[in-house]
Amino acid sequence: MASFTRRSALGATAATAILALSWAGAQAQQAPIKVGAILAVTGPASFLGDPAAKTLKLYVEQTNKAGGVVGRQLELKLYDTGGDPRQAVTFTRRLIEDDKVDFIIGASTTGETMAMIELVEEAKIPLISLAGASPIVEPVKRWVFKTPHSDRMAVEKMYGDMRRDNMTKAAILGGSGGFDQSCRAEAKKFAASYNIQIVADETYAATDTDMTPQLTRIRNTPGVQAIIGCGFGSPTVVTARNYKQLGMQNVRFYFNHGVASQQFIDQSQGAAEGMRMPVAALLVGPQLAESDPQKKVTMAYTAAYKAAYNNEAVSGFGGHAYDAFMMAVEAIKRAGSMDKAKVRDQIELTKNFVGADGIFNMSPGDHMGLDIRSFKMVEVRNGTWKLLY
Amino acid sequence: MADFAKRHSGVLLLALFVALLPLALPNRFYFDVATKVWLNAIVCVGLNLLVGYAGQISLGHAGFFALGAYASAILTRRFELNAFVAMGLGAAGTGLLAFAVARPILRLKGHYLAMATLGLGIIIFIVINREIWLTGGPDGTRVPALALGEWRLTRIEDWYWAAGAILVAAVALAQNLIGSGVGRALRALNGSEVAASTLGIDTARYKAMAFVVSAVFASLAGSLFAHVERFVTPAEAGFLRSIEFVTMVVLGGMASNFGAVVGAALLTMLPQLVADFQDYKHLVFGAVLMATMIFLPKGLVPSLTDLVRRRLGR
Amino acid sequence: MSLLRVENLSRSFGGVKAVADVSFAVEAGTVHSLIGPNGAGKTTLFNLVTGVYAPSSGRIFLGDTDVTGLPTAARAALGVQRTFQNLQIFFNMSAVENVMAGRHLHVSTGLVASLLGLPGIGRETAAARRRAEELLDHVGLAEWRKADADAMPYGALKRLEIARALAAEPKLLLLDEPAAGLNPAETHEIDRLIRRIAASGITVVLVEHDMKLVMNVSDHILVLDYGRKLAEGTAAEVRANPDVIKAYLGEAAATGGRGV
Amino acid sequence: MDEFLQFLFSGLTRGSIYAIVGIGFAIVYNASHVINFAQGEFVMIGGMAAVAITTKLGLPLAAAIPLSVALAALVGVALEKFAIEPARGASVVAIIIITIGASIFIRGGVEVLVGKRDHSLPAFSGDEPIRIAGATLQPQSLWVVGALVVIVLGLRWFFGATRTGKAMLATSHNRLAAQLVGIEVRHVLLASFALAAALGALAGILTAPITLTRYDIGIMLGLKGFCAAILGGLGSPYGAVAGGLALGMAEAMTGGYVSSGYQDAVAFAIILCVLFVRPQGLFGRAGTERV
Repeated sequence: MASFTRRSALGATAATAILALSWAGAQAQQAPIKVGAILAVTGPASFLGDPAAKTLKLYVEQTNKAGGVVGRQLELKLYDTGGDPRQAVTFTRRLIEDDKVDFIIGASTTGETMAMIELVEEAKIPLISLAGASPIVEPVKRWVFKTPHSDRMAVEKMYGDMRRDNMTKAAILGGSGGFDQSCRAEAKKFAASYNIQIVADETYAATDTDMTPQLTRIRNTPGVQAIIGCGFGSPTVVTARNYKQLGMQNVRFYFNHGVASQQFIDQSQGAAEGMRMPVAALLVGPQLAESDPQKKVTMAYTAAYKAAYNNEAVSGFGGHAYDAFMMAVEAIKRAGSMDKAKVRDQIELTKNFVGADGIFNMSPGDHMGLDIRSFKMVEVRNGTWKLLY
Repeated sequence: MADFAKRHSGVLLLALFVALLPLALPNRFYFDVATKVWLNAIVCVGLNLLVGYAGQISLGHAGFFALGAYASAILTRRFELNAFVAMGLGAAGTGLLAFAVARPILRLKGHYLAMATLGLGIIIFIVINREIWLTGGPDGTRVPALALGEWRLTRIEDWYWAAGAILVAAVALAQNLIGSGVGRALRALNGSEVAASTLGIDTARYKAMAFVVSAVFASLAGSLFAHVERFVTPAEAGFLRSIEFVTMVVLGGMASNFGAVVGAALLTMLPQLVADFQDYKHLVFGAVLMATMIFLPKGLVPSLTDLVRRRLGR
Repeated sequence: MSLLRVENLSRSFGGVKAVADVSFAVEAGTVHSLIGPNGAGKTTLFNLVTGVYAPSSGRIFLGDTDVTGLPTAARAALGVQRTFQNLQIFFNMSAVENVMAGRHLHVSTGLVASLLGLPGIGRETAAARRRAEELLDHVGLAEWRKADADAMPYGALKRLEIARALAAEPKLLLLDEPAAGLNPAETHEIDRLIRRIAASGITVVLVEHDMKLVMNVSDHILVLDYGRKLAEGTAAEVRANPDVIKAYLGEAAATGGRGV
Repeated sequence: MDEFLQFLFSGLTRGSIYAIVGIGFAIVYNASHVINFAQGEFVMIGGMAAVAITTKLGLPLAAAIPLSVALAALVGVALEKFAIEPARGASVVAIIIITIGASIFIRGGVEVLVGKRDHSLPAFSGDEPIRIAGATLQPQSLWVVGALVVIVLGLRWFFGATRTGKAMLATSHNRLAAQLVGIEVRHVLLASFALAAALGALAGILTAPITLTRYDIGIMLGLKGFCAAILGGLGSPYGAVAGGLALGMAEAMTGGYVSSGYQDAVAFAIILCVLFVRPQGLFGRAGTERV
């Protein structure tokens, strides 16, 4: 824009110069588009919120450098909830009433998102959640969207994999948060349709640092062939380690996509070997076929993130934020202005948007827009993700 | 009349402040923060009776606050009770619990008392976290709006007035109590427990009284808070929340009802002030706690009144 | 009938007998002194009588009521008041508030009425304040009425404790070394104050090292040594008792000065 | 039976950690009558510093351990010097808030300097589990339990045979008397904070391979350590050891046999019950107030 102004000023006729200047002046006066973000940057869910925050900062900056969206710059208003849904409510209110943002990305966790829904619906502001559980968009809420795959898909993917190897008896091990609970509920609900029997169900607290009591009980349950791990964060690492300590490798361990980060493998220090999980394509970007439509997007995001953040490994959670942000930007461009209702309509009309999580096709009946095909089943091998199918 | 004004000058001043403050509030978000200040202040005025006047520490009052909040949430949402009935039941239940544990707990002194109240608060916190079927677990639960028949209290500006009025009433009650024989008994047992008992003060009874009153204040504030926020999470019962309440009391100034209000105001606003430098917010918060306790151990209001008095005295 | 009767009272701390098998009676309307060297068990005896400590064995009667198992506050309600050797002033209150706290047994303490600040409570508080101010005048602290307790000198605090105890309108007043640390003029004041208190019909039990004061005001003296009763009687009898002279009074009596 | 053994191992490991943290509480309390709510943060500092030193500076673990312990001790000394000492004579509540402020401050500092992620250290001697009668034990657990034994023996020697140790003991019994016989009480206070911090840091390093470490793990560990110390009667390091082990066992058994959801509550429930019956803790002596 600056170059445009300069060129115009040097232009031939005074009339064009004045016209151009006044146009540029009007543009400069236009306030930036305010992007609200509610993320769990600290606290037990910080590994979700931290990469998401970094991703948003990175791409807001990039977008602004490239001239902004519909001629306006972007301004990021980011608040840290520490993972507490009540803080999410407080800060959402602040975003809406004090900062007057145009749309909101977040929150990181299911519980926080569920707490925010009523506020954004009332204020009629588009919200794109980065949390996993299906209740966020089922039933559909007019102003609420989400980018990660749902836990139902994760469960179905795991059950499908079990059936491939003729396994029928599973145990559930998970935490007590909203994401864990939702995953547990879906796992119980869909077990029968895959002919799978749930023979044990154990719970831990997010602060537990020793899962041997729970795992011992599962180990002593006769006939367990697989464990469905519902959870995220440090408890999953401890679980992996205790799983190895108790010598339970003859029972297959599935985790849901809440553990999809290199951090999980590194901190498990070998204990995660052989564990399986459904993940977004981003984590296995280099292993994707050249023909895969997501190849380009995932590689570009990975390169940009690593360059900006000291070679830090990418995680699926940063990918969710990337998809949310980009989808919103595309929608604003299509809407031609930052009119909240129009942008909401355009997000709902998103078709064939290629993101880090998959290819999104939103509709009035589906505010997530992913299907199970874009979920990849991977196994941990030699300290990295091995794409199975 | 003049006598009434003199005796209640502090309360009248507070009422005036509550009445005029909206002129300075730019938008609804600030009304929201001010409402939170009033609610926290109600807790602190009650807690100050126990900690400031009676000299008994409690590191578990967030537990009582959360009990009120969850009682309102659960009774109105699941059992569809009237919000005011739920609030009353919550306060009564919390008061009963406080009464049941008061005597054995308040027999303890110093760090043992700190440990026991802390333990009580944490147990409440853990129960709220674990009984997912009832409380919604770590992710909390939604709370219906405060309603009576057709009438619903939802606008934050209205809440500002409601909470403000209740705070003024709470301060007035606390001022009355402190000016009465009960108040002198509380302060006496703080000054010297043995001397108090030789004067015929049943110290166990008065400690329990302060404990129960403060628990009921906390529970009521918790109920109101739940209806304002329309959402509660177990974090309201957390250890850090308890610490926050005690710090508000100590920061504002122990044994001063108005100090409790000032402390609540400062500490409620602080997280909003530092929200913009989120990376450093813990650093700032910790430093503020340490610095005030080191440099103003008596708290703000008593330190300032001392200063003013010394100036005037000269 | 005696106002206070103590029977075979004993109390030991970790094997050391602070009070051993002590019996005595205090008649109403008298001034009764407990004397003996440091560690003789005088203060422990006060603590036992007021219920601050529980006895290892023995019984305590107020009138014909056995109060051995009663808590401190209940004994206060029966008319026992005391002061402390190590000051137990409410330093978080002003002088007049300290004395008003002493009115505790005579004001209503209903929680609801107090919270609501009902008019009756206000009237009582005003009355309590007037009575407290009178008592401050009575013990000679008129000038300190409005002072914060932590701003008052030691000698004034001694008298403040007495005023506070008097506010409770006791039948029996136990004074634990009221003259300790005071100069002769102040001690003289205390002497007169004790006489005035006794004259108003309050029974006084005094623990004091100042022998001149003790001999001046006491109707009856009990001598303790290592927790045991060594002797008792009038001032003259005790002064003449060979055991007392040998164990304790010897040099003090000889020199006529202050005791140990 | 193998189930019981498994829970026993779990309880022993946790209990040893609580015990070491509890010892820190007891040492500081003895010397200064301060309950240092920042004690849990030393555990965090130990683990996080060892992680930072091994990964960022590339030093071997053997060098990182003493460096981290020394760093924590330094923080402990700084805490005493700049936060506790200036507040001498303040009320119990004020001191409690100061140490809690310090713990939030330390947490915030580590959050900024090292980040918010979980970190972990490699196990000292491999992570091939040891099998005993059907139960399995991580070799690192043996390190933790062993460290506790060494610490207890070390403290016996320290308090029994060294001048500093004896000075600390004397100060805890009677501060004024200690001062009169020429003990520099200020140095004793500094030494006690340093020692407590060092022990906490050691616990943090030992457990990082088992439980992971993060900038905010100190809160819960601190509270559990406080429970252990109270259970043991506050002033007694050996009482804290017994208290810590008892709590660890109770937690593991509750988690295994009763309900895994309520293990965290066990410690606090026990504390309440014990204090109701014995207001001075399990091993504390009942004192009589002098009037």
